[in-house]
Amino acid sequence: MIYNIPYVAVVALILIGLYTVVFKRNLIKIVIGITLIESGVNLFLITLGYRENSIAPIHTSSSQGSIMSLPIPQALTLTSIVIGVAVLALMLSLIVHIYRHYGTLNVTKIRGDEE
Amino acid sequence: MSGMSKIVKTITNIAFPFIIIYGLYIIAHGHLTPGGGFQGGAVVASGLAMIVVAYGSIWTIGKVKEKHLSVFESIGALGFISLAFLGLIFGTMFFNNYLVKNDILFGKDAIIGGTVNFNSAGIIPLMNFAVGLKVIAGLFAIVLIMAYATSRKEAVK
Amino acid sequence: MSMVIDWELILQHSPALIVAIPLLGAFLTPLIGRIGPKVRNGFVVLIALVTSFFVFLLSNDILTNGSIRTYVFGGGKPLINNRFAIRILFEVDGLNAFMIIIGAILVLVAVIYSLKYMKEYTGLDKFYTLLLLMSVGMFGMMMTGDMFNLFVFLEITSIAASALIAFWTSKGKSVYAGLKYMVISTIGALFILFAIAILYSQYNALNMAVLASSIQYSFLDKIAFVLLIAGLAMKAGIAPMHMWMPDAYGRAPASISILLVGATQASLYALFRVTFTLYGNNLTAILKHIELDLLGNSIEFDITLNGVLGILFIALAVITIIIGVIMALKQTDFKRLIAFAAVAEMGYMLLAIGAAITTIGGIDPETGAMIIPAQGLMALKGGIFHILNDALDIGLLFLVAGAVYYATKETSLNKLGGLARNMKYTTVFFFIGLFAVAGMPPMNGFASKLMIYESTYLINPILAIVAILCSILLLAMFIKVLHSVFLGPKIPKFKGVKEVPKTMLFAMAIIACIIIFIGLFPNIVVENIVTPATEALHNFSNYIGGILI
Amino acid sequence: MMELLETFIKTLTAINDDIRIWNPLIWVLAIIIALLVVYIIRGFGRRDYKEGTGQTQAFLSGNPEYEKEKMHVPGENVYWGFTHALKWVYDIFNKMHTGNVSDYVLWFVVIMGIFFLILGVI
Repeated sequence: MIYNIPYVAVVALILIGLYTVVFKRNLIKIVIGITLIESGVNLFLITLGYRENSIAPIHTSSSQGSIMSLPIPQALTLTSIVIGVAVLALMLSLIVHIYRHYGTLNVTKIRGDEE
Repeated sequence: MSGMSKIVKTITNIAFPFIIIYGLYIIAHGHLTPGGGFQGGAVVASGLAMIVVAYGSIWTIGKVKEKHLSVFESIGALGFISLAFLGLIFGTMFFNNYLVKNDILFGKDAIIGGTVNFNSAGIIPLMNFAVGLKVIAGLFAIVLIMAYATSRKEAVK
Repeated sequence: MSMVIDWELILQHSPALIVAIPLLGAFLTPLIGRIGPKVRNGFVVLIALVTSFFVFLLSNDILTNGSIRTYVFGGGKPLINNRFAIRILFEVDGLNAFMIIIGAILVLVAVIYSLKYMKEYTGLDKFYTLLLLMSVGMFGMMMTGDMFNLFVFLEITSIAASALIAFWTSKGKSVYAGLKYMVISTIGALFILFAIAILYSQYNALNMAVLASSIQYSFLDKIAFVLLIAGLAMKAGIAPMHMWMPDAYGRAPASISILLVGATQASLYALFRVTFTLYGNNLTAILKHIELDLLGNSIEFDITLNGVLGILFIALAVITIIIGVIMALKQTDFKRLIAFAAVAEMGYMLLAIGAAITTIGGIDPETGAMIIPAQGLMALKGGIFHILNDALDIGLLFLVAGAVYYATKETSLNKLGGLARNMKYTTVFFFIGLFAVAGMPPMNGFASKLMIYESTYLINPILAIVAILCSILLLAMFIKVLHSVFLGPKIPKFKGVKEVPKTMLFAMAIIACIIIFIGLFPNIVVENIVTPATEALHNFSNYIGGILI
Repeated sequence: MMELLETFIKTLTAINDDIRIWNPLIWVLAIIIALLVVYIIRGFGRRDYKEGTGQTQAFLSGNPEYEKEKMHVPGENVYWGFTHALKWVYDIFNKMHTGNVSDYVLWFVVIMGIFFLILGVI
């Protein structure tokens, strides 16, 4: 049971993130929601690689006889984090520009493209 | 963003070298221990971001030009991609690790259970250096420009 | 001296080079841009030309020989002791070759068009860097054989595209459109990553071919399937998740709109790859056996996955076509109108593919291909063919809209008028695009749409009727554009308008020539390019076998 | 090269049964003939037409003709009848297109939910 807690956390993080993106009207909060979803997915990937009583997957220490966690999900997570940083930086800088133009971050007040 | 109080500046001055050294260590040992170009670069960039916070973005942008940062970033990316291209020329495939088992540079084979040998893993440490350079320049540029852009807004108000 | 060119070696490495050369070019552009804008422009065109050369070389080889080429990054074999070693690899079969041809045409045209179109703006070093990065992502998505790699390239495309949509930062709407695109594509991509993680957790593999051979369609696989389909459909602009498309297409610079068409179609390609290859073995799986007792007659039938999925796709496609066409008819912004037309065109492709999916009768145990009747095969061919035609037609129309914007700085249909006298060539290109997108006989749109009409009529006549009616509406809406932009009396404000520069006309002419060629000789294109792509799609066992080489 | 030529000739002569595309070259021919017919019909027109006289003026129920610029129908007014008749459809669709990024994501969640229901339950 205790090993299922991370999966519960994954689902909770993704749902909270989706809720934030859908129902919050502030652009910064929407970005926070996206990062929450991202953390959820990253946590899922990391959890997949975990093995009970495992050690860090380092090449030279593989002779100690103990189990290693899977390194590939960790590599995937790292890539995902790097992409997440780029996305976050881009979105925040776009939001800076939006704030300059409209003077607000409320999505209902920003006049973009409708209809 | 203007600078913060003298206490913050002093603590920053003390902590800054340690953070930079730690980040560079993570970059350099990326092929041996958990870590690598991105992680170490992020540590170094956070150290630099601390400077931005303590001294203010306007002071910092007077010291570091954004253009130079983007050149460093390009060099980092170019180094990465050209190492991959060299794999095509000297090795068999794109991204081929042609330096490994070559005994020239980073050419030693990492022995399982043996002592940690810095001189191993072929092009991976070189790629880590390139990525590290790119991440340091890139992340610092992002933090600096965003801080500068928002501080200019404050100044206008 | 004689130089012997080892074509086989070049062919062997070209999958990597198609991605690597634009990547190298992207990072060199800011450095070369310091020398001067002309040198940089020449360099970018050179990079685009070299990339297209490799694309055509590779596609020619694969489409004529019907072979599959795999490229393992870093070298080594993908299989060690019959177990798949985790390696990043590109696998290029007929469908991939078909897609990268579209990508190459779009990238080449976009670069040539940008030279003059973007000339007066600052920050062009970054513009070209991002443009090349976006093409890297696009080509990568079209060629990769690895699920996680697909996600990475998807994100590269999204980030570059979002920055390019918001390139005109002085316009608030452009920046907001860029942010919307980023939010949408990030959320879509994260759910795709979640699905990939679910698949990885079960089969311990990321390679598409290995996954395809081992997927069991368990409950977790179902979840992954739903997440993948929904995420990729959103990225492909299928209604009612299409709303980002008019915003992004309409606000981006015209040369970026045309690349966005390519990026959208790369997502559509990924959608087809997931349904046909990744879940190919399970596509004809029987989900439920139903026995009904109706007035004494017992009726037995099976609900298969392909039936349910096909109907879902068809329903979405019909909604997409109708919403796209109806909304486009009332638009008053030139580019936004074309963007809604692009939504409708996306629906046509999904309609054809969905109709084809419903007809799949099973999997041939000997060849490992799907058993598809003639009308289903024709629908498949029509759908694939339409991907090429849509990219060209919508692309040409976007370029025309960009040319009008370049000459008049105006995109509103209410303010434009009477430009045909001043912009003769642009008007001709618009005519070609108009006929092509509406599916009028001598143009390429007709050939593929006819195949879609015929096959869907055999599968279900109502679909064909909807498709034809909406095509007529497409024609009507572009007649409206023709009337309000090009015809009518000269508006005093636009008396001094001149024809756009020659490089822009040249870029439009490239697409127009291809459109007319395909329109006049569709058989050549269908036999040589579309048929191998279709074979690759339904004969998915070849793709699985491709990594064993 | 010969193969290409053969395909070309095939395109000219016959409709490929396998692909069953209507031959576009015949269509081009038909369009040319249609244009020719139009030109001939035009030849039957009146010869006493002169430019610059009262003949060229439009007759608008006796109302004076506006300037040319004001006569241009802007894009919004084209197909006014169609959009007016389908107002109820447009009301629905306009409500869908809010231009709000949260709603876009909501649609994504809704569609994903429908997929889950259909593919998960069956």
